[in-house]
Amino acid sequence: MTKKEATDFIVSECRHLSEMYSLLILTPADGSALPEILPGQFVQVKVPHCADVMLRRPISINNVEPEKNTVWLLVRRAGKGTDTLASLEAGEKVNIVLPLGNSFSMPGSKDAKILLIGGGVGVAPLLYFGKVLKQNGYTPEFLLGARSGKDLLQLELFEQIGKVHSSTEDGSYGEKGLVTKNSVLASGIDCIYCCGPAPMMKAVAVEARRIGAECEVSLENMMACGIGACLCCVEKTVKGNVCVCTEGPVFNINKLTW
Amino acid sequence: MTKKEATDFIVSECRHLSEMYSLLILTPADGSALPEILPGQFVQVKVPHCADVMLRRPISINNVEPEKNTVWLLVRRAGKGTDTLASLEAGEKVNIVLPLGNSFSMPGSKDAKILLIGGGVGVAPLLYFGKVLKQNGYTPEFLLGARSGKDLLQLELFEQIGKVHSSTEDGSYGEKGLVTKNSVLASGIDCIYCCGPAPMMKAVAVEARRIGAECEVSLENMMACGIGACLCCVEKTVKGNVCVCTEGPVFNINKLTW
Amino acid sequence: MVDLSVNIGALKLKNPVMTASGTFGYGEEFADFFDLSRLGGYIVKGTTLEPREGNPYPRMAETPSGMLNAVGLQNKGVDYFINTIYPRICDIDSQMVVNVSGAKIEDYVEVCRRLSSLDRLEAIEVNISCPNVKQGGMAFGTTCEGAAQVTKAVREAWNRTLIVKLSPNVTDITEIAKAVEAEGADAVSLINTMLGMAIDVEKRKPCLSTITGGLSGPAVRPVAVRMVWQTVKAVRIPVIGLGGIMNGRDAMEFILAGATAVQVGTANFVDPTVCDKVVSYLEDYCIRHGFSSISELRGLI
Amino acid sequence: MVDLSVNIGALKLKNPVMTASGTFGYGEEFADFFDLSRLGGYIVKGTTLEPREGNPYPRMAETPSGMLNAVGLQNKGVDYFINTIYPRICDIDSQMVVNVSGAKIEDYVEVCRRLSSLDRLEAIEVNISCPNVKQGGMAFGTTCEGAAQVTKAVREAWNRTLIVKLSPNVTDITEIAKAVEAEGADAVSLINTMLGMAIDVEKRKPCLSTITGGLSGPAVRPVAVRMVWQTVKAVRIPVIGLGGIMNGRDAMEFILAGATAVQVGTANFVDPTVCDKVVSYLEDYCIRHGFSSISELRGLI
Repeated sequence: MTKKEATDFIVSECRHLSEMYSLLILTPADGSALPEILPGQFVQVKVPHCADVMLRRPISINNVEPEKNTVWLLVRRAGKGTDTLASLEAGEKVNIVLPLGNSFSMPGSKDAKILLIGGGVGVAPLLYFGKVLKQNGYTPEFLLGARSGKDLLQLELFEQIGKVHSSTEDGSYGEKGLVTKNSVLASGIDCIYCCGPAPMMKAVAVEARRIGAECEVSLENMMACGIGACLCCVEKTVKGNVCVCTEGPVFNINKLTW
Repeated sequence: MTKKEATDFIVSECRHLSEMYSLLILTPADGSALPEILPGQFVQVKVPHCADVMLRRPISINNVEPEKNTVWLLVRRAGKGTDTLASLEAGEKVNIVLPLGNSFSMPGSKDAKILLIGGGVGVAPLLYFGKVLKQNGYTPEFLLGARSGKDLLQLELFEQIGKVHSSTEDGSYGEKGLVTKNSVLASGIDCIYCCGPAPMMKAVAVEARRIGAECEVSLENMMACGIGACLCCVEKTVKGNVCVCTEGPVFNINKLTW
Repeated sequence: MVDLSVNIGALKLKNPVMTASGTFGYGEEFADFFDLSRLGGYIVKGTTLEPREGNPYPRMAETPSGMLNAVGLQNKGVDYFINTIYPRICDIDSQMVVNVSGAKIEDYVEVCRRLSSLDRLEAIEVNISCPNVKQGGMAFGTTCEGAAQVTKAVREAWNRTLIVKLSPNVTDITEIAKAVEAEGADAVSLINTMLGMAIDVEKRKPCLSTITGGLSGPAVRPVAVRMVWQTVKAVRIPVIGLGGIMNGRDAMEFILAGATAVQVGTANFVDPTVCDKVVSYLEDYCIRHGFSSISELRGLI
Repeated sequence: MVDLSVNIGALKLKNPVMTASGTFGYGEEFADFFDLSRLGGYIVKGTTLEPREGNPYPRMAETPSGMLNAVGLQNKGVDYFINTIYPRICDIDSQMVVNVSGAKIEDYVEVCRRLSSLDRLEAIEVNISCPNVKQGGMAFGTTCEGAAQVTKAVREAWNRTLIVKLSPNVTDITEIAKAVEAEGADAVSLINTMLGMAIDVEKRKPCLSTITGGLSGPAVRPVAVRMVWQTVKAVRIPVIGLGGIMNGRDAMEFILAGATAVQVGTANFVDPTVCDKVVSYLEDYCIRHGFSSISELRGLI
């Protein structure tokens, strides 16, 4: 397993995708090479100069650009900590612990029909995973869900990787309704990888079982340490309570008690 | 007494006078007129976005420019709070409670020989007081002390108001030694106004008594509220413990137990 | 229109927001900043039989999300309060509560006796939990016997609303609360400050002249909310919650834990207008969540 | 060259910096971040006789300068530790200390008996102060009788260094410390977490599945420093200080208050390399202030 490290990063760019979402593009401050990062892994970011925020914030890895030595973090404003992160400016320094957690497992066969399902900020890890799948000769497709069309993030980037299906609650883009009702699920999917709000992932898990597809989900439990020391982020599994930060964040739904 | 207010100010300029000192020039964010501010009064500044700094920081008023509706604060980096304040950038917003405390009292007669003695950041209130004295037909002179010549702050501004004497410990500017040994004190001073480190003010008080001059000093006790509610900033006086924030910061040395 | 009014025994408050003793002076210090009639009540600083000089400077140290203080009940004594201060502040359109402190039980009793002459004073808060005085103070507040003795004696001398302010520096605050309830207290307020200490490592000296002092501020809020929640389940009298309330959200945390009213303390030092904002927040919260009265939210977890 | 070594009973530490139980896993979780041999000692997580699943999620909430946790002693039990974990970590060139927890006194004793087979284990820390378990835990730690009983029983089953970890949720921690000293404890460590609580006011639900949990972090440091200072004056055995140490300065605060060693806890979550930095700070401090050994600074206020 790659050695974990606590490294100072420099914000090379902070793109405000919407009032809720920002994309942070970061590179190691000392110019050192990024460690190997697997799709599905996450980082723990120390929030700089922010009163009342002591603990790091776990953020999943949205993309890695080896050629530029940068890592992308998609930040959703959910409180003081993430607000501060989403408001960082180019040139600012942040300390990051990485790489953390396990990763999505590769599909059994190259010609498996693969669907990556994302909702809200949950699309973040799927971009990087989709890119890696494609690089390895797989043909991933995406199903992205959101409340409304304008909430669909990084669409153009996903489209560069594979076919994109989408569902919006108000029908303003793609099919109307929840992702679990999207027609693509009826097209004989073999492997599903899902990241999003817990209710959505649970609904996807049910659907996956129904259509007999393999299914992995990426959980976002609250964390303190991110390295398996505090035992705060546990999820109940068939093996009992396990740390999402070390045994996860990616779990095969058969390991969960959903 | 002027009504106190808690007002948002905008930093119109932050001049870094040295690695230890910055000058903040602030104006009310909503464009409202500054309240009447007397020389010797201070403000309580809420330190923005700074972890571990909850309480406001008391800063004496260095200057007021009615024509520009700005107030000057001379900030000495003495910890996290003042570091953050000294590093503010133009355009940033800070909440300030003002005007606080009493003020220097005017000399009895216009032809009194007046000496304003300042050390370190203690020179701050003397600039504004000197300006007001001059405007009212007095002829203030200044005695500024520092470790070395480069630590003497705002010299040119003081010189625009009145004659400036100085003492530096290394003799690199003005007379060598402590302010209490400066020859100007032998020139028949009637009124002394002093602000600086406690040991210096105590030495000046002794000297004032020796030469029979009236003497007021401005104290810098640690404070929480700044408005006489918490009773934390007390100084022992002939009347017992009194709040420096309301009965002071300016005291006639005869009121103190020095 | 939301009903924010609450009752503490016979004491009627227009809203649950009060100011904590020793953090709001006599109210008048804050008159420049907001309309004091917005307050449910204001608790004036600890008053003793004789004038007290308090402890030597330094009396304060900032700590992470908190502050230590060792003021030591500096005040000019009950007679000065009655003759000089009360006339100045008795017209404020809000409930005045005097915090009564003492070193001996007889002192508490005598202060109450003298305060009885003030017709606009409907309630007192008896402080048996001040950590910054050598005798009395917290000593009474850390045993059921001591707390009961003071309450019993004061109850006989004071027939209007009696609030007893409890110390958090105990193993089981519910036992102390039950003891003062049994002696006739109309309400309990908690928590007073936690005994703490800070050291200047460069000087190798304590930060306070008294070495130890009282810790307040948001740092202690989780302990305060827990103690309020436990006490509400242990007694039938109203519980007034305080400890690190910095904004309306924090105040609501105490109300949801079961507090009938709250006191804002240290926050007054950080933002002299905070109490006004807390009242607005509570009203907005009720509207936003569809409650017609603040009482419906009490203990709603 | 500065001498940072200290002794806790017969236990020799190369420096006073240890890691607090439950915040450093089994040490190996931090091996990527710094050389573990830099540690004076590492205290592995609370170990019980039987495996424990701990409490349901959510188990953690962030509070001002602190965090609440309600892990509830999740661990795989003493036999798993002995057979699987100990062999993996016993070669770390630092003093290993196992934190022993239990619901019944017999459980504490049996865990100690089994741990006696580990020849590289020179010390245990007995946890009589966990606020997150229904039986035992803090119940033992909040009365002199309970604390004495556990200590007495464990003392008979464990002849190497015995540290007892005390709860801050008491009226007078020095009484508890004296009680465990009288039963043969070689040292006391304090403070464990303070019982606290937080509420999500928008959801009107407690933040923790257990409602209450243990508060740790810099918020509690002033209380911890005060209790260490009081305890050092009350007992003759060494006192290990912990509670909100985030950096070397904070560690020095405890040493100046009289602590022989310190434990870094919550800070490990914020900066996994913090312990390494604390050791460096202590050495630099001694040089900067002209002390040849850390022991000269102990209690120097």
